[in-house]
Amino acid sequence: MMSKIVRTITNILYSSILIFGFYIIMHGHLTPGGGFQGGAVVASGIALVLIAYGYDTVRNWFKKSNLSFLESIGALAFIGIAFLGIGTTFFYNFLANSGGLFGDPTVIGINPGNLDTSGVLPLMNWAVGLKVLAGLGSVVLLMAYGIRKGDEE
Amino acid sequence: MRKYVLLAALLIVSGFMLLSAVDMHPFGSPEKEDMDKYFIDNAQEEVSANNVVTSIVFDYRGFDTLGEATVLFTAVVGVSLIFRRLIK
Amino acid sequence: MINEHLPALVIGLPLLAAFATPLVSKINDKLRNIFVIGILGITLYLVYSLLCNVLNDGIFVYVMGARSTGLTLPSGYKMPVRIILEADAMSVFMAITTAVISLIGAIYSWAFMDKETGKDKFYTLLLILTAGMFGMELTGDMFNFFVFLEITSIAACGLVGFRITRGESSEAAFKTMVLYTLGALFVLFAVGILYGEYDALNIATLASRIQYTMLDKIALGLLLTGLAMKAGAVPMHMWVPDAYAEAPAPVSLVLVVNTQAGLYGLFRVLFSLYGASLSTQTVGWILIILGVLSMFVGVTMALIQDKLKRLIAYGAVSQIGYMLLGVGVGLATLNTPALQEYGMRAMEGSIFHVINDAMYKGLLFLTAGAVIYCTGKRNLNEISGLAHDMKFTSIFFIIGAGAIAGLPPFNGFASKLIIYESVYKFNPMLSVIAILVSILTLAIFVKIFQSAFLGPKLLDVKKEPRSMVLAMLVLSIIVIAFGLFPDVVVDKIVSPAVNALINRMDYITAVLGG
Amino acid sequence: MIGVLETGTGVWSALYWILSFAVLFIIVYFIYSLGGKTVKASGDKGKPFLSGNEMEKEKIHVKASNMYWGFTEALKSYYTPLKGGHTGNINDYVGWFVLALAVILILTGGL
Amino acid sequence: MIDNLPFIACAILVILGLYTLTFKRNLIKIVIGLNLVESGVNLFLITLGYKSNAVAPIYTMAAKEEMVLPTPQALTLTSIVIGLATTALILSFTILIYKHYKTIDASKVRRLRE
Repeated sequence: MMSKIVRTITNILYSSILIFGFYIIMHGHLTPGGGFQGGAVVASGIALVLIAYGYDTVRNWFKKSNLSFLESIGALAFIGIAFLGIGTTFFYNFLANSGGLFGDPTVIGINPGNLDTSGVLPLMNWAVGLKVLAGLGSVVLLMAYGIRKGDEE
Repeated sequence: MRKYVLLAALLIVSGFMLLSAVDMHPFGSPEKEDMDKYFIDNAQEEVSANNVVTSIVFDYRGFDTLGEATVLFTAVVGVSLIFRRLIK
Repeated sequence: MINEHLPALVIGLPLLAAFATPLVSKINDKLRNIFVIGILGITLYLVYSLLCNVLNDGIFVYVMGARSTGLTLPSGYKMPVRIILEADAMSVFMAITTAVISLIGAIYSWAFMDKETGKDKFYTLLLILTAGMFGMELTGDMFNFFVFLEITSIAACGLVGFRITRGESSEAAFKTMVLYTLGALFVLFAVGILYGEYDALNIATLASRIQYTMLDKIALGLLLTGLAMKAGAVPMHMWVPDAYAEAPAPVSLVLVVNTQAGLYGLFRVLFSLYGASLSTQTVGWILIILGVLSMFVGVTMALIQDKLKRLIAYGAVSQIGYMLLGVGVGLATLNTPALQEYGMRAMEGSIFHVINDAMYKGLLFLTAGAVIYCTGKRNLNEISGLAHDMKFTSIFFIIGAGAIAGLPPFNGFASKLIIYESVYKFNPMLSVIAILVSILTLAIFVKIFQSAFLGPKLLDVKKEPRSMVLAMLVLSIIVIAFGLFPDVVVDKIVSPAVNALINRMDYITAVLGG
Repeated sequence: MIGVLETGTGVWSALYWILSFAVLFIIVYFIYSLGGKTVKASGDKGKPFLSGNEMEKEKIHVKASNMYWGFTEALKSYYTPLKGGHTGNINDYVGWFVLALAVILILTGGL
Repeated sequence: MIDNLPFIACAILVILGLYTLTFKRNLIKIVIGLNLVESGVNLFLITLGYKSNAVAPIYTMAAKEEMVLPTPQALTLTSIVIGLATTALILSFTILIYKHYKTIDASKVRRLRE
């Protein structure tokens, strides 16, 4: 439980950190970044809230069981997308240039970039981003819980 | 005694490390770059993504990324295993 | 359809199951156990069909994410750019060992882990460890090898530290983790050196381009040390007794295969990546010296132990030495006519010893786990006369001890006999040392048998549960069968594996074409 | 012939080994059966003779740490440095690793 | 020699990490030493792919056509995440060791010896 200044600034910053992280995840196939980086940014937001408000308060906001559930879902989505391509090969990018979801062909060479391209990459970015934010967030929460458990004894 | 032996070993290892650093190709001009040239030239047609690094991470070397996600998953499971409650 | 995706499925199925296990175990515990055992059974079947494929029609190449499974070279390019799984006879030999052992470990865990909490995480880590070992053994890409090395390290250390109420297990897990990570980082450094030189990560491509410059020598030294540490060779063996003794028994069983996966990586780097280009005399003698040191130090340290599993773990170190010795002899004679004369035999003996070692040492760890489960004591001084109550376990222990000491007619004798005879032609002194170490091994297991199973009945013990007896029974049946018909195993899977290691050109042309 | 393993210099067959062992066992048992059946190993005769005095069970059992005492005592000069090497200290573990790395680098580096 | 200064810096980082691992007795410092080695290796990887006056391999609004090698960046991303996972697990073990032993001095955390 930090001072009021920290908590106020956290309230202001938290939403923008989340939005920035999700932006990085969403534009992973066009701009620098991707699922891991964006997930790490969001997890840093969770860590900031944890530091500002202390473990006891935050424990009621993010349930560890929900986070681990989310992480399993993300991992399953990732490997599931990989398995979907097994009609051709494992990890085959079956959506690229197919005209369907994220299936537009991109302009060869330097271009402003089109969000609706590059096949399964955005989906994988989302799966990995979900997984990473859940994983890192639960690691931070678990470590806080472990240290507290040491203090109680 | 132990200290000096270990220092000597460290010196030898560091000598070989520095030797490898000096023997490496001059900084900023890789000698062979055919694989990376393939990526830079063909990534846009094959994966249709502007970000070559992302297309390598998720398409060309996607299996590594699966392993990487598995490592993170494993670490989280291990941490939650360590800090589990002993009574149900 | 399913046949052409076998290597990917062998790695992907346990991973998928591992990600699903936390969700499944929310439903029901028994369902979770059945799910895990079923998945491992299916994986064993897949590995078996992969083995049949590879033995029938040569090296199996699988390209991740290409337009067709066999498309190693993209259009107009002379080098592979994607990750390639390359399964030759050696890989599938290791993979079948891994599959059998992890299935038996899962069966054993059903009763052994019954009282513990956190079983869902235990089974998740077990599946991930199995998948990581499959990845290490089937991949054909250096960086991918490093990734799977790290997966096995993290999963293994999480399992070693399972008993969080004991400070010793956390200590063992910490030490093991530090050493594993350090070794893996040096492997990564070597991979970086090779990439910077040749701009390739595929093992076959690197092998076709390698010139054995100074940088390659440094990379060889880093790879050799890191993987020898993973395999638990003296003097980097100190984590082995800690980890094996503190882990739960099924985990010790799987850790045995994990160290052998590190050994496989060592052989793959030496034979397929560098092959004849390196100075085989020097590196062969390095392996031989490591092996002799491991044999002797391991067995003599085992002689003075009082903890049951710690004693068996030091015995495990000395068994790793036999494999290093045989393969070292094979490597030292790689470019000479002596290879056909006895070097091949030595490698056959030590590769045969790998699977034997996994079986009988697994059996011994399982019996030790049964003793600890039934008596609750880890120290040999506190237990006595267990043969009065635990009849099955004592019989299984006799079988395992006879096998590890190289007594006929068990399987340890067959492989050790080949090693003795072929190494004797290379250098008689080494063979004498090997026989002496075998005698000392018998001595240390006589010590366990006398003090734990014989003697007056001091304490009343529980009966061993059925699933543990089943797991031990399967392993001892395998031990006896391999002992009775060693020639079948050697002809069917061992000598193809040795040929796959020695014929480096086949490994390269399978990826790069003619 | 199944069950016969070529070992390079000779052959090894576990089945023949078991067969010969069975034959030997039969011969030995025949000789054993020729012996007199007068001694009844029951009652006091069955007990181990510990120089006449009774001991409780704990004393009879040889503890594991007491076994091979002579061996370890005779090889004290070998075991003392060996035990000294196995300090449970993580720094020493890494130190051994670095030492082995240095030696192997020198050997493979061809210096 | 002098133009290879970045490689030499990576090697020096690795050596510093090894020194920390060998001579520091605090478990937290040992973890820091591991991270030093890992940072050195990651820097080494990322340095391998650099090309003089080239841009990042991303075609969105790129400045010019010549680009640095993309593969080392992907490898470094992977190995960074792996190192993060390793560090998390080791630090958790350190917390547990401190709870059981009430110390993080490596010369006192040695119940398993010989």
